[in-house]
Formats: sequence, structure tokens, C-alpha cells
Amino acid sequence: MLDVDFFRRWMAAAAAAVDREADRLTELDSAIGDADHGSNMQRGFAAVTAVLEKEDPQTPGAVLVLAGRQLISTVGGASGPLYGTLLRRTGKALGDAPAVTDQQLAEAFASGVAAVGQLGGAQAGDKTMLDALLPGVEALGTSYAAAREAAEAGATATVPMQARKGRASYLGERSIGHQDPGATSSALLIATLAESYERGGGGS
Amino acid sequence: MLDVDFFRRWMAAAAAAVDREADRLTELDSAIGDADHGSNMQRGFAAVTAVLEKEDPQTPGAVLVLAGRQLISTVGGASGPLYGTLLRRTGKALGDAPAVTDQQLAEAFASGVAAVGQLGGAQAGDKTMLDALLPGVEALGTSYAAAREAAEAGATATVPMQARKGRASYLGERSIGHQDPGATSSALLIATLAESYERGGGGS
Amino acid sequence: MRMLINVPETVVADALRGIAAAHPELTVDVDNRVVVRRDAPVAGKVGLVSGGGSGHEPLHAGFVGPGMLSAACPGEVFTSPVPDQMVRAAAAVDSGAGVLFVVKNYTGDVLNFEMAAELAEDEGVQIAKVLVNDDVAVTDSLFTAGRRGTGATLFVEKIAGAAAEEGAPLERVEAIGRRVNEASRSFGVALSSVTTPAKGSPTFDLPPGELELGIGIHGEPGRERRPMMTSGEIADFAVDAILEDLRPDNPVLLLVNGMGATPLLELYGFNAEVQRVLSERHVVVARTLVGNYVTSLDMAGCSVTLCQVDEELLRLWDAPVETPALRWGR
Amino acid sequence: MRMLINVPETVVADALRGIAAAHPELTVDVDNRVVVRRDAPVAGKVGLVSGGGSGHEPLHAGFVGPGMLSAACPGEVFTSPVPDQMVRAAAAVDSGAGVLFVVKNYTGDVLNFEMAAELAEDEGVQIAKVLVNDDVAVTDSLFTAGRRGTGATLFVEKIAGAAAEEGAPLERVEAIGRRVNEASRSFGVALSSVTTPAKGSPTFDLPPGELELGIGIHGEPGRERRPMMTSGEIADFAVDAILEDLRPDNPVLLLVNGMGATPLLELYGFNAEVQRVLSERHVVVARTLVGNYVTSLDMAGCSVTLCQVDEELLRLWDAPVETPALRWGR
Ligand SMILES: Nc1ncnc2c1ncn2[C@@H]1O[C@H](COP(=O)(O)OP(=O)(O)O)[C@@H](O)[C@H]1O
Ligand SMILES: Nc1ncnc2c1ncn2[C@@H]1O[C@H](COP(=O)(O)OP(=O)(O)O)[C@@H](O)[C@H]1O
Ligand SMILES: [Mg+2]
Ligand SMILES: [Mg+2]
Ligand SMILES: [Mg+2]
Ligand SMILES: [Mg+2]
Repeated sequence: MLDVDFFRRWMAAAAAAVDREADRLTELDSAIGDADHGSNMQRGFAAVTAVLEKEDPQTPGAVLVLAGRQLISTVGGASGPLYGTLLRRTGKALGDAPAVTDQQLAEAFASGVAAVGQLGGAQAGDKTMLDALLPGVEALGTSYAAAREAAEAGATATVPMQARKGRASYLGERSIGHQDPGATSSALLIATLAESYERGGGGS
Repeated sequence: MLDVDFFRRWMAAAAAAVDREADRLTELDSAIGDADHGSNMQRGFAAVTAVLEKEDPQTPGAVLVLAGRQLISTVGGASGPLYGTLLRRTGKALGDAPAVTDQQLAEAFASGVAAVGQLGGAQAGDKTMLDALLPGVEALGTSYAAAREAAEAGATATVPMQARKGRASYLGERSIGHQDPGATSSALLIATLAESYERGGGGS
Repeated sequence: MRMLINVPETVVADALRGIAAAHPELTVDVDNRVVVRRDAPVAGKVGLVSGGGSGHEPLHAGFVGPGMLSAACPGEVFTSPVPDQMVRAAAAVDSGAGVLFVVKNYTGDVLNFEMAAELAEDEGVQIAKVLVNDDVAVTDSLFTAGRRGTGATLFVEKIAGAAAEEGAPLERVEAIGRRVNEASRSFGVALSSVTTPAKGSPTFDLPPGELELGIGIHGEPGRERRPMMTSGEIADFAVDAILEDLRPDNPVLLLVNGMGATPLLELYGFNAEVQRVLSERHVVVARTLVGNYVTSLDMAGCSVTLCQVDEELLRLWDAPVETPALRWGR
Repeated sequence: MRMLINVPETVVADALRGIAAAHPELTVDVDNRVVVRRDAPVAGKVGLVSGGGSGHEPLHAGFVGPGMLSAACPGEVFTSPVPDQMVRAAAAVDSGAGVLFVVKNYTGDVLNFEMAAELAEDEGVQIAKVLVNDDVAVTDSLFTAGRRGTGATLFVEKIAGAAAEEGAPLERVEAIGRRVNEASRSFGVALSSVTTPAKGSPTFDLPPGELELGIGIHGEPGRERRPMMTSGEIADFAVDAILEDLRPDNPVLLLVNGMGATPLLELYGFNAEVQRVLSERHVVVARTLVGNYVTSLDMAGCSVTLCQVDEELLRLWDAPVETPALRWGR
């Protein structure tokens, strides 16, 4: 079972990963966007860390709902509402259980990803975060490691795509040949989920 | 005797020299001024060429008065009124004689240089055009070649000076080590005078 | 980095403190990042709220005041604001007559304003929205995020603001805002890249002697790169790009806008060329505005915006306005 | 070269055509380079004429209009205008009440305006002059050309312009202009060099990570080069340099001026720091103006100008003004 500590560790690992990779994310966003994805994610996850510390939520669902709300309130841009919705909807789907199964998380995460699709109107192949999230959540039914690999492969697969959503779509064909920053951060988010699982298991 | 053609040739030679050296004059003005001395002189002497063509003055004095008035009306900056006054006053001193002696020119030019000193309030050693004009006009009593050499030496001698007049004076000690653009163009003006003399003599 | 800043993290907050000090006629909530005209809410008047990433100043905070915006919500540099800001702004300016959100068409702005609208309506504020999407450099199709909002934002905010000031009800202010947007088109050109404080180096690499055609206002690269063109050639290109999409029968408002680092001297010279092209194309210019209004930090470049106007829109354009950046009439 | 121009030779003429197109309220003589308010000469009113090298826009043409300048004479880029321009301007604005020349203290401007004054007086126009010399970075001694005229020009033109608009006679307008100049001091900082169209490459070489302290507005290098400073440190340095020379007991007008390429976002942030320093030094700020007003083409950087005011000067500052770049009151 995955308890509240597991979800805190995940968020902490995500914050650390985003910190570490911020420059790379911004660099990717320079090529086909506006050079802020790294600092957006950094600002958001720093705020998540702070609010989790301060409000000390007691269930997996509460952790993710709070984290999502905080992203919405601090990130802005396209990624703020989208990542905020991802975590909030995932958290809502987890309800108020004190601990959840791998299977429950996989299902809840799937509903979070679906909400991202609905909110942003993007589909697989549009060169967005969904290109990492969709394969990632699909493989989550198999294993965390498989999810990580699938998400990473999904992010890499955005390189040859022409963007059809978000800022990169303004570039038309010039968006081809660059990896999507949001897909890259989504792969990070799923990698830190796998990492949290491998490092400490479900915590119980 | 120096006839009206001599003065036309001088002005044409000055215009050509200024054209040729414009970039260098501007470069010098970049170091201790505002990077416009070359284009100022170029614009002014192009206008002088045009107005002499158009109005066709018939005496040495009239050529220089017209050239000076034209510099005043087209150059602007510090160099416009100063060079304009130099030529205008020199021309006025020549009166309306159809041709003048070397001696008369030397005296008239001396009164033009004096007028520059009066108008701008600068003295020898202030790192201005006067540092080429004063030794140049002094040596004009001896020969045109001597005047050219003295003016050139005077321009070179401005390098170690600290400017006390004009824009370069704002730099304080940072003006030291650069040759004054106005002294450089004054040396050019005197060199073209010598050149006109050597090439064609007084024309009669 | 050639920036006049303390640290990148406080750039927006520092600017808001500076706006507060310079403009006593505005109420500036630095912590919550909301700039409100001091006399808000004005009884019976529809509120106008806009906002977007910072780095486009004077847009939007410089357009807050009588005759234009009621409030502005500045986000981080080039990052749309968060919903909390718009909710707070809406609450501050609503007199009961409702609030119009003016939203530039970027995924981030659209999503954040949408969330804000839901939350504000939950709090009992009636919300309408106008989406600004005037940039002809972007194909408006299902396969893009749609045209970007750029220079027309100024026209929408000014003209809808004048309608609100006159006491028009929410649906009318919204309809006028829509009409202005539909009648407006823009095209932008970059002569240099842009450097954000957070990144500290240019977003894209533009060697001197080349330019980007069809840029946005966030340092996104344009659609095409070309060898440097003259001011006249750029005017031809930009105006023709606009006229392909908008063929005005009526007179137009013309905005010749600087991206931030282009000297006003050059901008006025460019205006002369734009006017030449428009007159060659038989487009009548009713009013011209030249200056740095919808900027992109330290980018050198310019944009052209046309807005076709009828008598009503022209009257509302001419109506008095009293903001830090636009001010006329009596 | 990242310039929005046709060819360097026509930059000023092109800009004048653009000004003419954008501002029907001005009469622009492109060939003779004179910009005059349309209703000049105004019966009984003293005329105000200024001018100087181009590249400082909106100074001076952007300050022509009711309550400020009667006419402006733009020279070539960074080159003072020629006497013919000022003579023509004086003739166009003189109603018989005389004309005040507002002259920035540069050798070129001083000499050309002096010649113009003589010629205009020959033509029967009574001329008075105010010399603006506010830049504390330059030692004002017999061994320099004296302090440069920079930001205070705006204060002199606005306040003397208001006095003229009220109908004050020439001697009074002149005296008020002098008082404003004497009560004003400026200090400027460059974060980048400047590129003139004619030269096409930077006037001086300023590597990123360094700044020039005590610069003028023509790309003259400053008095000192230092490693990059924060906005707060620059504010401390600039304000203290001014206060060494001017210790205001009265409230001040504050101009936080951009050199042209510094984003307004940064300029407002800098204003916050300037206000902090002033309040630490117990200087009371009566009015603040933030923006690009006295610029140096594409230079990044800023300047600070303080003008100590009594009640009369403050009233004249607040008086209505209606020009392209400054506009308020009713
Ligand atoms: N409509 C959308 N649906 C899903 N993801 C999107 C959409 N639009 C943009 N994104 C994602 O957001 C990322 C950009 O995020 P960010 O740079 O933080 O925001 P912004 O584009 O507002 O600057 C893109 O790389 C892309 O993955
Ligand atoms: N007061 C003065 N007296 C004599 N010459 C001067 C004076 N001030 C400046 N100059 C000369 O003028 C030159 C600069 O001319 P220019 O660059 O054309 O004008 P500006 O300084 O107005 O840009 C200087 O190099 C100097 O020789
Ligand atoms: Mg981005
Ligand atoms: Mg010069
Ligand atoms: Mg962004
Ligand atoms: Mg000059």
C-alpha cells in the first residue's frame, strides 16, 4: 500500500528533480517556446514543498489535491493549470483513504491525465506533455519502471513531431526537431514516482 | 597669385579628403566623443561642393565665405560653427580681390583661426582643432609644406593631452591617449591646402 | 546580462513597488499582484480586468484608469498570471454590473482566466470574456493554438473601456470588445532576440544582419528568418501580411508598436513607411499611435496593428482616457 | 546592425515624415527640420524653442504642444541642429512677445543657438536663452565644457512652457527656466553602448557584466567603468552623486528616465529603489515620472533627475500639457 509518506516523498523527489533539471527545461522551452518552463516548474514545486510542510495533509488524496491547487495558484502559464489539474484530479480520485494500492494510483492517475486532455484539448501526437503522460499512465498498469521508460520514450518521441498545441504550434514546421519541454517534465514526474517507489516501496 | 580656381581646387580636395577619411574621423570621435565627426564633415563638404557648383562665386574671398556659410547651415555640432567661422572669416579677410598672394592668404587664415579661438573659447593645449590650426597657420608664413607638417604634428600632439573643451572634456583623464578628431580634420584641411598648391600652384 | 534588476526572482514585485510609487492614482497590491484604479468599484460600471505575463509593459498595468482597464493582473515574466489574481481583481472592481475579462489568446492565459472565471462566478461575480487573437503570423486552425493576441489588446482595452465608462451593460461591453478584436490584425518583426531575467541569455539566436518575421511578444521565434530588410521593405511585408486577412473598407486605427529596444526615432521613420504602404493600398488611416505599448522586454523590432472602425468605434477610441500610458481627451 | 531604417542618411527626415503622419496637431516642415505646434504663433504668448541632436526622442519634438514647447529643431543624430532651423522656428512661433531658446549645454548646441539668436534678433525677434546643465557626472569648471544638459531639459521645457502658456512675459519665462535648471541635477548609467546609424557599430565597447557610471546621452563613455551592480546599488550611487551637489529642503520632482532599450518593467523596479534611497535620505518626492523621455537611441541604462520645487514650480509642473509624449491636466 502507498501511504501519505509515499506521496510526500514523491512530491519531494519531483521538486528536487525539477530543481536539478530547471535549466534544461528552460533551454528546451527557448527553442520552441518562451524560455520559462524550468522556472515555472521550479517556482511551482517550491511552493508545493512549502505548503505540504505547512498544512501537513494526512491522506494521499489530500497531498495531491493540495499540491495541485498550489501549482494552479503559483505557476501560471499553460503548465500551471495543466499540472495542477493533473495532481488535483488524481488526488480527488484517490478519495480520503489513508493508503492506496498501486492499482488505485494507476487508475486515479489515468483520470488525472484524462482531465489534462480535456482541459487543454490536446491529443497524442500534438507534441505536448500528453505525449509522455499517456504512454506513462498506460504502462503504470504493468510496473513503475515500465511507466518511467514509457514516459521517457514518449518525451523523446516528441522530437520529430510538429506541435499542434501550445506556444510551439506558432512555429509551424520550425517546431520539428526539438523535444517538448512539457513532455520532458512529465517524464520527470513519472520518473520520480518510480524512484520513490523503488527507494522506499509503498511505505508499509 | 592664388586665384579663384585655386580656392575651388582646395575646397574640392578638402571634400575628397574628408570623404576618404570619414570613417577614421568617426572612429576617433567614438573614442572620446559621440561618433559623428566623420559624417558631420562629410555632409558639410558635400554641401560645400554643391553650393560652389551652383552659385559659382568669382573671387577667393567669396568662395571661402560661401563655403563657411554652407558649413554653418549644414553641419551642426561643434565643428559646424567652428569650421564655418574659420572659412567665413578667412574669406572676409581676403576681401573681393580676384587673386591673392600667399602672404595675404596666410594672414587671412590667421584671422580665421583667431576667430575660432574666440568663438569656442579654447586655447592651445585644450585638445581641440586649434592644436592643429595654430601651429599650421604659424608655419604657413614659411611654406605650405611646413604648414602641413606642423598641423599634422599638432594633431598627433593631442594624443597625450587631457581635453578641456568640447565633448571629450567630459571624459576627464579618460580622454588622454586618443587623438582629437577635430585636430585631425584640421590637419587634413591644411594638408589639402598644401596639396592644392603643390599640384597646381596658384593657377596663374 | 545587461539588466537593471536586483535578482530575477523579484523583478515583478520590484516593478509593482515602483508603479505604486509613481502612480498614486492606482491601488497596487504588491503581494497579490493586482493593480486597481483607485476609485474602483465605480457604481453601476462594468469592470474591465486584463492581465498576462509581465515583460510587455506598459501593457497591462499602464492601461489601468478611467476610460480603460479597471484592474490588471501581472504574471511572472512571459507567464500568464494565476487565477487567484483575476478572482481578486474581479472582486475589487465589481460594482454588481459584472466584469469583462480581456484575455490574450495563449494557452496559459486562456486556461488561467477560465479557471478564474469559474471561481469568480462561484463568488457571485458575473463574468464575460473577450479573447484577443489578432496575429496573422499564426495560422488560425484546429491544428494550432490559434492566432496569438498582440497589439489589438490595446484597441480592445481602450474601446471596451470607453464603452464601460459610458455605462454600457456587460453584454454590450463584451460585444464591442469582440467587434474590435474581429476588426483587428497584427504582424510583428524582431531585429533581435529577447533576454528574460530568469534565463539571462537570449531566448533565440539572431545574428546581426538577419531578422525574424512573424514573431510573437514572448521571444518565441517567428515563422521565418530572412536577411535584414529596410524599414520600407518591412512595412510592405507587414502591411501586406495583414491585408491578406483584413481588407478594410472603413478607415482604420493604426498602431505602430515598438517591441522595447527600438528607438522612437526609428519607430517614427517606420511609421512613415507604413503610412506610405497603406496609402498605396488605398487604406485610410483615421488615427495613428506610435510608441512602445505592447513590448517584449529588450527585444528590438516592431509590430503593426490595424483596426477597422466605424463611427461608434472611432468615437469610443477618441473618448477620454486617463492611464499611466494612454491619456487624452477631456 | 539591428536597425529599423532605410539608409542612415535619411533617418531624421524619415522620422519627421512619421511624426507628421502621427500627429496632425503639429506642423512638420520636413525639408527644413522644424516641428511647430499647429496654432503657433499664439497671440501674446512667449514662444519656446528647443532642439538638439536627434536620437533622444521623444525629446524634443515629442514635447511640442500646448503647455510646453512651441517648436523643436531636430539635428542629425547626436549632432546639434544648424542655426537656420532655430531662426525659422523662432520666426514661426514669435507673436511679438519674444522667444525663449532652451539649450542643452554642449559646445555644438551652444554655438549653433548663439548664432541663431544673433540672426533671429537681426530679423527683429527678441530672444532669451536658458542653458540646461544638470549632469553632476561632469565637473563644472573652467577646464571642461561645463556640465551637460540631460534630464532636466524636460523639467525646464515643461515648467517654462506652462509659464509661457499662462501668459508670462519673456523675462519671467526665462527666469523660471533658469530657476528650474538651477534646482535640477541628474546622473546617468549605461548598461550597454549605443549604435548610431551612421557608424553602424557600438560607439564604445562595454562587455556584458560591466557598466559605465556617469554617462551622457550621446554615447560618450562615462567617467568610470565598474562590474555590474544591482538596481538597488545603482540607485544608491546615482542618488548620492546627485545629493552631493543638491541638498533639497523642499520636495522634489523625480524623473526616472530610460535610455531607450531598458524595459519599462526594469525601469519601474529601479524607481522603487530610487524612492527607497530618497526616503532614506529624507528627500520628499512630490511627483514621479517614469519612462523613456530623454533617450540615447538603443542604449540600455537609466538616469535619475531631481528638481527641487517650491509651490509655484509645482503648480506649473501640474499645469495642463498636451504634447505627443507628455499629456495631462484639463
Ligand atoms: N493544450 C495543451 N495541452 C497539453 N499540454 C500543453 C498544452 N499547451 C501547452 N502544453 C504544454 O505546456 C508546456 C509549456 O509549459 P510552460 O512553458 O510552463 O507554459 P507557457 O507555454 O505558457 O510558457 C509545453 O511544452 C506543452 O507540453
Ligand atoms: N570649444 C572648442 N573650440 C575648438 N574646437 C572645439 C571646441 N569644442 C570642440 N571642438 C572640436 O570639435 C571636434 C568635434 O566635432 P564634432 O564631432 O563634429 O562635433 P560634436 O562634438 O558636437 O559632436 C573636437 O574634436 C574638437 O576638435
Ligand atoms: Mg513556456
Ligand atoms: Mg562628435
Ligand atoms: Mg510562458
Ligand atoms: Mg555630435
